[in-house]
Amino acid sequence: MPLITYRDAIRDALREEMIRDDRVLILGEEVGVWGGTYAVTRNLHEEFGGKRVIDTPIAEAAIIGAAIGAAMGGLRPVAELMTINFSLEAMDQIVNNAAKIHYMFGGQIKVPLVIRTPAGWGQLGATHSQSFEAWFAHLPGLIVAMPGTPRDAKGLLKTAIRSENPVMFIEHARLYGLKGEVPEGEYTLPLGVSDIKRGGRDVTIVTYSRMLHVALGAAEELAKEGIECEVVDLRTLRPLDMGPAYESVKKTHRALVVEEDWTTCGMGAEIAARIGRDRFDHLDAPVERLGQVEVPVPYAKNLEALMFPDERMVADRVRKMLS
Amino acid sequence: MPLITYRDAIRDALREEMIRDDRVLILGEEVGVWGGTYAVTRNLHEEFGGKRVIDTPIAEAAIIGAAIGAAMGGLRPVAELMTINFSLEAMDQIVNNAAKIHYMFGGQIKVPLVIRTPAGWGQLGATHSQSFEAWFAHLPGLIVAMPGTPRDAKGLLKTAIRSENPVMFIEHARLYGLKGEVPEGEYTLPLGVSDIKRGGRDVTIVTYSRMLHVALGAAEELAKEGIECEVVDLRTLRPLDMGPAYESVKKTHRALVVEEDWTTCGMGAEIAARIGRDRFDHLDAPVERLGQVEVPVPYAKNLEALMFPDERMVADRVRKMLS
Amino acid sequence: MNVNRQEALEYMRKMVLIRRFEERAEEAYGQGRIGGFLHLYIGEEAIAVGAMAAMKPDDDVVTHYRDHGYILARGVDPKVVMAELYGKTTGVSKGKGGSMHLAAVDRHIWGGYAIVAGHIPLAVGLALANQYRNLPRVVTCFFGDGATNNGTFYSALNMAAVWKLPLVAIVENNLYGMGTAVERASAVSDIFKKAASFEIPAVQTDGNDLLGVRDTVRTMVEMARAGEGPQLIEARTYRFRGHSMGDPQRYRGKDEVEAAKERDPIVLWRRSLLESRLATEDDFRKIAEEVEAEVETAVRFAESSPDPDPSELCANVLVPG
Amino acid sequence: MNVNRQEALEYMRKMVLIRRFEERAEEAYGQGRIGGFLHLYIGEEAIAVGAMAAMKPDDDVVTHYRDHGYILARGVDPKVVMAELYGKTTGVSKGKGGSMHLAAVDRHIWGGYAIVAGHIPLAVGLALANQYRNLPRVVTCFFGDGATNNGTFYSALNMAAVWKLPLVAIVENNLYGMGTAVERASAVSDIFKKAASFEIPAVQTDGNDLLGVRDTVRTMVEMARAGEGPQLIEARTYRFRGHSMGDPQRYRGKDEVEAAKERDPIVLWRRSLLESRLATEDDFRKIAEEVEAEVETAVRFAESSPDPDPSELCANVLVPG
Ligand SMILES: Cc1ncc(C[n+]2csc(CCOP(=O)(O)OP(=O)(O)O)c2C)c(N)n1
Ligand SMILES: Cc1ncc(C[n+]2csc(CCOP(=O)(O)OP(=O)(O)O)c2C)c(N)n1
Ligand SMILES: [Mg+2]
Ligand SMILES: [Mg+2]
Repeated sequence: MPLITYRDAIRDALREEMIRDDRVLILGEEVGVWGGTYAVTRNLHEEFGGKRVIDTPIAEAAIIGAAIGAAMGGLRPVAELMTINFSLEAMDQIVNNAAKIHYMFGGQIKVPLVIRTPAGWGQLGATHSQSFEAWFAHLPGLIVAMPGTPRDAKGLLKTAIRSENPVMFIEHARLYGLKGEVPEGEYTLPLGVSDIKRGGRDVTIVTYSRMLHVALGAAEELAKEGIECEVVDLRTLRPLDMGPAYESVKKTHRALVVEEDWTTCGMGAEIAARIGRDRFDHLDAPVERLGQVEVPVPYAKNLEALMFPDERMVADRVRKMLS
Repeated sequence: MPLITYRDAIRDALREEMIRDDRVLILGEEVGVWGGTYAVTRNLHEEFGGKRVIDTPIAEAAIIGAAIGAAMGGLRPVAELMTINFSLEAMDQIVNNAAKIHYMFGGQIKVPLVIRTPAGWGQLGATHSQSFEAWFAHLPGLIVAMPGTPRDAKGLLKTAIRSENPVMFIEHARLYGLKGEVPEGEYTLPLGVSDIKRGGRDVTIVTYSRMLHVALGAAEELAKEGIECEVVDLRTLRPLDMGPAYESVKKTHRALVVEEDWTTCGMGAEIAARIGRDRFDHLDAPVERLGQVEVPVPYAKNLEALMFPDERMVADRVRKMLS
Repeated sequence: MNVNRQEALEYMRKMVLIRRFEERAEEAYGQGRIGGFLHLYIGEEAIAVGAMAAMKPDDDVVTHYRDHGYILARGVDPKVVMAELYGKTTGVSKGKGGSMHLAAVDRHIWGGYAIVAGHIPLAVGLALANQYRNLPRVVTCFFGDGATNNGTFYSALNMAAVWKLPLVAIVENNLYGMGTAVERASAVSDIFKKAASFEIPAVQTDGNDLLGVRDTVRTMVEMARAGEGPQLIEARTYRFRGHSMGDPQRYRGKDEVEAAKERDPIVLWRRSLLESRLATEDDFRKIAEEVEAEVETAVRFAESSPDPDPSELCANVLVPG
Repeated sequence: MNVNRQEALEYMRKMVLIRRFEERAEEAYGQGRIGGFLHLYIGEEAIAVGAMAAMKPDDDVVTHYRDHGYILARGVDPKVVMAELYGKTTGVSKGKGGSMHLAAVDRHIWGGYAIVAGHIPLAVGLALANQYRNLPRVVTCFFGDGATNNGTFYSALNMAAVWKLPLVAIVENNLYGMGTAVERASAVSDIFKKAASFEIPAVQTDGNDLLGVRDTVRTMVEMARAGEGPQLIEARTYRFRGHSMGDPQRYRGKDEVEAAKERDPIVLWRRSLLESRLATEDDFRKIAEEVEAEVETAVRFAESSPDPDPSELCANVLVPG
């Protein structure tokens, strides 16, 4: 299988779906002439023209609202929010329109919309380094995907674009350059199915997005010490497929959730609560969580480096859980 | 002690603080001439005038942003969001400004702001029946209070107004008419301290806001069967004081969280995850959660009645936990 | 008058239908049969009726929560509208939406929305879809004076203007947003002036003058259809009832309300039909009787319809598959 | 020219200081000593310098992320500003804010903000506080052309207009919001026209003409101080560098940028000082040398300052007590 980047995998998915279905269009800030601030939509404007790749004003509420309206009106818009931080400006549209219109009008209206947006950080400061996936995962009526590999990103995005439902598709700025194997030719992956990315018997690590790689790195390290971690990649956060994690815990009796977001009321809380309840009799130790330090993200590089879980921290926590 | 309503207790807190400190002002939609759509600010406009009780345009981002700016500039604004649903329009201001300005500028600026807003429902439909406390509790830099009784509401609101920090003060529309004992004369209650509202030995129920009363009602019922629930009222959701719940679980070995919000990534997830971890050895059964059915809130009365936990559902769950 | 007898009576019938429909809804609310918020359109009927008369039946409509008028003016059966207010399974939105969320997509009524100004971008998006698909449909979007102080109004219309979308924004300036008089909330009270920010055509019109509304809307809708981009209409009117049920109305005097009723759009239309001899008192009596029966039928239908099945609670969250 | 020699040289010194400061910051960014986003103001210096010269030292300033110019023009020591860009504990915001979040509250610089238009309501609130407290301070708020398409710009200024707050909004129209030319994003390209929605005084001015900016800002600030409510200034300018570091600038041609440089505000000011004989080449040489030394000192200071102590990570989340 060819090795391509997460960025290219996403672009390929967009391109293939745009070719396949002329109802698919892209809109967002700098998606066109600039080619996307993270270069995800590069060349699509040239290829498909300004009617299908639309640069918008800096007005996130209007962008998302217009994308919802366009979806209602028979198109299949893929709206890009330049970063997930700016979703805060469009929150009412996402929560009250995208996620509710199908229900509220008794099924009369469908909203086949994808909102693509990267989480991420890198000395960007407190307002530009956030990760709100747990907020979106809280909302009935929305599907939330957060892929960690090029293969998953491409397969899930294609499914998201074909879905009749609104999908928050959360990418990660620090993954765009990551290379991975992606099948040649057409394929899709189902939304709402978790995936075991590494087998193991000692501890179950449940994670997603960029933290998948941190977890895999830690697992690699730990393997040298004879500790075998099973790494479960959620991939979709709503609907949440706990099956593989539950199976895994039956075997390992120990679970650690690794997330990049603040832990309080985060994804890890939900996962820990579910495992704690549904695998109560299998647990030999409490479900642990590892996430962002609970402060706004500082600019200074040395402080920021303390903010997010890294391989060492994950490995240490696993060791502690086993000791 | 006099019996007064939750609404009057809040109004008294506002009034006393406005008399005490002329930097305190109120702003929001319909807080002035109308007297507040839930009549919380009734008569304050007459008493304090339009300079201190300010009607605003329907522009929540501007209201909250202006309140933050006013707080930076030396005032002590109490902004009212007519309902918590409209906080979605002000989300960027709350998250990126209110909660971060103190940190982001290295402590140079303080934001002594209170945002008062009711949660609640009652055939109001999907967009007007939400409860986002878990979202706010997710955010470092913010204090989140959600009182369930007139006494707590008054004492906590006074502390919130005097606090140097931004406080989301979440009320409940269906509690405004509730009467309860409120001390005569001046008193305040500390933010970040949970409270045991009923003692018991069999099951710990952790809850807050309106669900406190549902839990207490269920506890009453259960007591007739000899089941004694200890009911912990969190009162403040961030910072989250788990002390009383932890103590309680040592004794009961069983915990149920009751919330009005959707459970996925809600407060209950956090509480269950914490108890699951920090009281692992004391639990005889999994921590259970009871919350809103995970769908947008429908208008039809009969459907809406199925949405939220009631006394019967709480009692049933407790019985099941003990069986 | 640029109207024939048949049209004239039809307009009257629709205005009276909306009026009586709402009076009965008000009653039902008092009896606890309708719950939540109920925003009456009484006094503003000429706008919905005039606007619908100006549009083609497949021109799209997006509205705010004060939305009984539009769907009835479009000709949707009052039965299924009333049933929605009652929260019955026979309602347009299966009882899940209620008064604020009326939609009839088969009639291009894309819904009432309860978040002030939050629906305006949806209208922009629908117009974008129509433009993209080369459909000759115009989208009209209705909202109040208060909504024009919200940023979403502005950012959405700017976008529509830049993209030259076939959209007509119709601002019903009833002088208040809840209890706040327009001049206490908006730096300009003549709302149409706000269009200057987008350099789009905008006019102010008397919202109680049925024909004036119809002709203005027709002109603007056809301009939009001709590719001239978005248009804005400010229709000045007055809400005779409180904002919603249970509004103490401490923000305005009884006399102000009574004075405004002198310009009741139904009275005005009646007067001009009599003056122009397009209709007689008999016609009006007949309309009143027919409407009375129609509304009675609607109420009966709503009352006798079943509640939604409990299984509906979890249906329509996501499209299956 | 309505300027004396001392002022004239001081303005020049400040423009050159901002220019050289940013050129050095750009270098440091290339060396990886500054991270994240870095938005250069090069080409727009006359606005910050002209505006600060027009204001009183305790007039409040709220800005967006392209914010090096204002704080240096206000006279804050370049050392602590550079240290902030380096993320050092000696920085104005203790290294926690970085380039986009410069504040110096003791000098009434209330911060740079990175969310487009999100800071405009803060300025409204500060102005409300000043009005409430009867302080004779005016708030100026700086932002770009792109920000004026965002609803928050609109709802905030409407509020300021209704409340007649002492606020001057200064729009730096540099013709682009990132890569989007103003006419591709805004229905009106002459941004000052947007003030029509609020009926507030508004003017367009040449943002590269230092004295023009100063005098316009002075007029508007004094009107605001006199209780005439908010004012809007559109200062037209051009950004010589990319939007931030690493901007491929595929949205504009090199010639366009080169042509714009003909109107470099420093060159224009230099020319008018020479023409009016207020200054000589010697003066400029001296300024260049002094600024060079000052910036060198700032860089040294930043480089030799310590990183924030790890304990700082958890400080300042909440005010203790
Ligand atoms: C974002 C938001 N804020 C506040 C409200 C509460 N609210 C409902 S209607 C309304 C007044 C709207 O006034 P206007 O736009 O003039 O329309 P009218 O009701 O007069 O027809 C308000 C404040 C809301 N629904 N949404
Ligand atoms: C709400 C929001 N959306 C998008 C961005 C990303 N962004 C940063 S600056 C910018 C362009 C702003 O342009 P303009 O207002 O003209 O200011 P300029 O950078 O030209 O000075 C954009 C889109 C942001 N920071 N905030
Ligand atoms: Mg109105
Ligand atoms: Mg610009």
